[in-house]
Amino acid sequence: MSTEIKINDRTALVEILSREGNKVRISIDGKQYDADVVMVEKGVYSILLDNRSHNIELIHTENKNYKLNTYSKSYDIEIIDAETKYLKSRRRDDSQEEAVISSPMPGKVVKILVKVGDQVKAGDTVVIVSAMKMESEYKVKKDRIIKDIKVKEGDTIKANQPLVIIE
Amino acid sequence: MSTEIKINDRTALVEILSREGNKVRISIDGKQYDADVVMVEKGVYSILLDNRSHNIELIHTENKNYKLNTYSKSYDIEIIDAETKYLKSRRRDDSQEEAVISSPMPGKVVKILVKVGDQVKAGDTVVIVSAMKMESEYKVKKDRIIKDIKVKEGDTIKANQPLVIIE
Amino acid sequence: MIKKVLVANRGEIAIRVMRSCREMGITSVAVFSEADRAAMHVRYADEAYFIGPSPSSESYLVVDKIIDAAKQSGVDAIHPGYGFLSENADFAERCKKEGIIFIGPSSYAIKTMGDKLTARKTMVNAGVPVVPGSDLVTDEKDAVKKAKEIGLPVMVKASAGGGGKGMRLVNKEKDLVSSIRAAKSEAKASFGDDTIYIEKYIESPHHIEFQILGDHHGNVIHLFERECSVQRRHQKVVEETPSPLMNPEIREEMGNFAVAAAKAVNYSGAGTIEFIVDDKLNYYFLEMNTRLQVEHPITERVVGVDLVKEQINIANGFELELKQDELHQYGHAIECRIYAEDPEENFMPSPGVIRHITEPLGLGVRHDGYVYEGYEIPIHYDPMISKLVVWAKTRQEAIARMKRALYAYKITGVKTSIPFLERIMETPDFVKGKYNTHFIEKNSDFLMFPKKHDKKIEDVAIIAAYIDYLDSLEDLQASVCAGNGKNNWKNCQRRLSFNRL
Amino acid sequence: MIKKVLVANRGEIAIRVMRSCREMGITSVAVFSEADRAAMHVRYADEAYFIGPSPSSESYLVVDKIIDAAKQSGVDAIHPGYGFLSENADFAERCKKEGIIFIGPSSYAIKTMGDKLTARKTMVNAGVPVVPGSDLVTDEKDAVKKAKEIGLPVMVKASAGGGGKGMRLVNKEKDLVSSIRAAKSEAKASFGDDTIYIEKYIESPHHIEFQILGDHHGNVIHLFERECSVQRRHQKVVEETPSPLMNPEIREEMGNFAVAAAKAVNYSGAGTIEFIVDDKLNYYFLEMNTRLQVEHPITERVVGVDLVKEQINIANGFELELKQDELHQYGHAIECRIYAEDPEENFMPSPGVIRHITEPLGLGVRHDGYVYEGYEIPIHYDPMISKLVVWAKTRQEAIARMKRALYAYKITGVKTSIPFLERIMETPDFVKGKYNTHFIEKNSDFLMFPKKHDKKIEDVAIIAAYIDYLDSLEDLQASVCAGNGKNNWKNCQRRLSFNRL
Repeated sequence: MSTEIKINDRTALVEILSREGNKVRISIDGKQYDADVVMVEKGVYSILLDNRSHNIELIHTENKNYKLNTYSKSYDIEIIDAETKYLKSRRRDDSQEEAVISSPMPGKVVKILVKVGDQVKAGDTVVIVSAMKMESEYKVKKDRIIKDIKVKEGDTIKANQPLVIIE
Repeated sequence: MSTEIKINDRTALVEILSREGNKVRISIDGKQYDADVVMVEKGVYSILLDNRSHNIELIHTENKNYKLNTYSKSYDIEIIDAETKYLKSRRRDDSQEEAVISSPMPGKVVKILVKVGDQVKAGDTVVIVSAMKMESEYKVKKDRIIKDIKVKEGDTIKANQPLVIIE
Repeated sequence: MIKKVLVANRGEIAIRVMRSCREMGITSVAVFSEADRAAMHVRYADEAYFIGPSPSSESYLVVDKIIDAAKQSGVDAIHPGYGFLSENADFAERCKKEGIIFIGPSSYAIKTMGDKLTARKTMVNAGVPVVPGSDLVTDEKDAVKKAKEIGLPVMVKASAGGGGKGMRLVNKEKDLVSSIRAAKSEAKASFGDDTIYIEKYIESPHHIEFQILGDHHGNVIHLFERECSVQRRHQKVVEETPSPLMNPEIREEMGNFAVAAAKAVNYSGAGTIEFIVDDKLNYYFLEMNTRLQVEHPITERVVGVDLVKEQINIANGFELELKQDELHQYGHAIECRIYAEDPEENFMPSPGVIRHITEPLGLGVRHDGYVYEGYEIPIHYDPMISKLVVWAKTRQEAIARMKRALYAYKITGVKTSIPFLERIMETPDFVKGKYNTHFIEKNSDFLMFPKKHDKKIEDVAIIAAYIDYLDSLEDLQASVCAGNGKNNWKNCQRRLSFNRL
Repeated sequence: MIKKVLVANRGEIAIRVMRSCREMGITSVAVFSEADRAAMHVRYADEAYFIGPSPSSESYLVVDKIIDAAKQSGVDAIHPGYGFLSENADFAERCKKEGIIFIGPSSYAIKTMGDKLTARKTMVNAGVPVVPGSDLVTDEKDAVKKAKEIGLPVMVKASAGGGGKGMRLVNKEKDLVSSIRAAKSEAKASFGDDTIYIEKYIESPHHIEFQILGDHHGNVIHLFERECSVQRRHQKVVEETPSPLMNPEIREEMGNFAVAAAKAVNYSGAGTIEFIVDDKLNYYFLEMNTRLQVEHPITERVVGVDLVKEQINIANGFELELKQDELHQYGHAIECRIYAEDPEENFMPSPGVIRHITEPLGLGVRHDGYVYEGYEIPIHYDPMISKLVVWAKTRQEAIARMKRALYAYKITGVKTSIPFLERIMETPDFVKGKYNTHFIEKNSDFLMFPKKHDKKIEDVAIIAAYIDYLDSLEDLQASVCAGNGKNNWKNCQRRLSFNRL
């Protein structure tokens, strides 16, 4: 049985053909590999493929998502198994979902420049977040109305936490 | 409620008086301590006591037993809670239990010099174990009869695994 | 004799100072904010004192709290590290009043060198070259005259200026008058003041600094230069010594001026004289840093000294044992600063939990860091994780060694500048040693150019992720303890207990 | 030009060799046994080849398997490291036949120096001093005469001897005859052969070795000495350079003899001439190690060379760039070998899983290791975990630095020799630099003396264990998923999933 795996922008079709101990025969988009796969440390894999030694470090971020480093590059990977597919199919294709302003970095809310009900213009700064001595301004891309504000000045926030809801 | 804790040869009476976050008030053999206790890494504790910074590394070996390193010394610690006490009280005080020869180091069985039924004399070597290029001989302390042999030559053994049973 | 030292800092520098203390048999005392209870400097110290909330303005920067901790712990001296209170003249003065040795220069030296104008005047009086420039002028003719005296190109700057406003670069004499007028009118419009001054514009500027040490007996020596021109947003990224630009004659000249600069303020302790240097090796005093620098290890390695020990010995009132004519630069050292930031996302800070770390080791590698597996890098402080310092006999070998060390240095959980630093080590301008402070800007295309796509590596990544997914699925199934049989329940407990180990 | 190298070894030395390969742009190939699939040298290499079962006699020592891997991977050269096949003349010869460069000396040099008697004769011919001794004698009067010629004290040794049998130390002339008789009769009884020989007994012996490098063009240089007298069961424990015993004149003499010794066998590559030296600085050739030594890093640090790079350059046929009169010893370096063994249990080997490791870092510290958290040290190989190397300007500072590094070096899961090494650094004889190969025996009381009992530390240990116990109890209770409600079950799953992260 094949599984779809999304790696950055590519979606690959993956199937385990056989597995015995750390010896794995696997097909990726029709190409067959014989790999020797060992988890040597928590989240660190040593993979021998045609005698080449590869070191992969991965973090299981959420659900079936991984962040993964090889020597040369970082990847985002998602395993799209039956369950994921089912959940994705159920998700309404609603492009009019409410928009959320969030910060990709954790930090502290330095300033909130709007209040609920404000009409803001494209490019207006809504919130300023600071981390490690660096401030980042988060702006709206289009003219919007502020629907809700989820944090207050001085709050410590996690990465990608909703800060301001706009519509 | 106090708990008995065995540390090397000493048994201490320990009671948590209060605990809030990492601030612990604890009584050990009647002496009261206010300690700031944080597990900083898996199995590594940072303890501040009267502003002294202590680093303790511990391994949970089995049941309620710990091996523990401070800078200056190693300790074996056992938590003797109600359950342990109960189990200990049930254990028959039977000093005539069958004797077991084992190796405190893991390794490989190089040679077994006896067979079941053999009569051996005090000081006779029963089994030779090798690890890391070093061989260790295990002898009987008194005249004995070999009751059972649990391993064979070439076997890889764990530390303290029963090798030869004598009576 | 100093027997106990409070280190009024955190992170790698706090640990670095404590290491030297330990070697000298000195007890070290840490201070920590709320965010830093589990920080390595607290674990490494002999004693540790809590000094307040996480923001440094409420903890590491509060003089009274530091002094309180110093008194409680009964230390003889305070080492300020770099940043925080290290260049605070009032703090140095306060220590003195409290009878605690401040491991650094006098508050007079800090104050004099801390004010740019006073520092410039002091240097001029001491005969140290400064960037040629005029006093403040309002009259247009005066301005033109001054500009010609200084020699083109010049920068015309508004006295009240800032943010590039009222600033004009003049390359040709024919543009002089119009530029001065434009600068003046812009300054007037922006700041309501059309006073301007004129400064020589340094083309291809290099940032080269000299390490100095002075004792309480009037001895001052320099420990040669550090090349710090690889900068991003005025933040140093890579430093090396010797500077590829330098030659022995200029080195001696600049070293002598560095000593003269320090003597001009009766400097004691470790300090750094920063120069701006052009391609023709004209050099001008820029400023003095009256503390230990982040990049001090490259000097330690090439000259063979422990600068923190020297600082403590000086604070003890000892005479310098190092003599200028016995000092030599031996081999080549490079430092890379490792930041928790995402080079692919415009260097956005990346605080978070360190999931896994492999530190580079081996011949010629020094690593000064403070993070560990499971440690959460707080949002409150500087994003620098560690400093990777390599030494080799030649510059070429040092670059190869740095590449090897960066290759082996792995951190997961937070993004770091490691890939960016690897790219710097491969940039032809850097490899040739032909670079100035415009290096990163000039080479941004090369530095940001993504590494070539390798489909096979991508497939290897897929294998790792998929196997991990399958194995954790299996673990989960094995661990789900729906719990209807006694046996099953026991297994569950055992597994949980095992997981905890 | 060597572009790809197979490293026929494991552990720290394999990684150390690969590091230099990486700096030289050379592709490195690892070989591994069953036990070593997850070993660091496999992870660090560019390529890796499986060569058989865990016992080294079935993998790392099997010439055919190494050669197979070399051919499969298409390497230009093989680096043997130390141990295993590094001093196997047949292996060197085989490499030559297969057209693979052996990074080491010729099989002739290995063979000549590998046989003690041949080596001794070669040295005598080359004018290198050897321990004075007789040829084999059977006649009692001859023996007495020889003994007097050599000068007391002497050792009378059975030619066929071993294990101390037929061996007599003679201090006084009056005991000479009786001792010779006793030795002869014991030899006769034990080995059926009463042939004996007589050798000068070296009192207070020091083990001092000289690093040499020779190229294919007849150039040989020495890189000064290493003092290796701190030994336990003839195993080196601590090494340092310069030797505290040495003076410049003797150093030059011995260095010249080391060069002469190497030239006598047309030596090429890196090698070591071991001398036995008495308190009066009389020195005698002991043996030559025709490979890289475990303790080579202290020479690298003090002389400023990368010996593996030198080896590879020599193997490439390049002429040595280093010139004898340009080489200097700078500062002082000490190496401690960290073994997985329990000093409190008669140094019993302690293989097992590394639960936690904190490596010492910072100024002047080099750490060459190979274990990592979660790695299981196998039972099949040498118990050495890593080598801790420090450098400082003076010997005294180097000792302080080593103590600081050992203090910060933490390993849990296996027992290590770290506490024993810390004790050595505190032993007055070591601190004064007054020691010989009897050091550990002589100071065994001090070295084994338990650290003083500190009840407060014991109580801190109790606190840590009890809190850990209580917290894991709580975790367990929260995780026990008796599973009668759906909610509960979900929580359980989430926790398991979280535990895995």
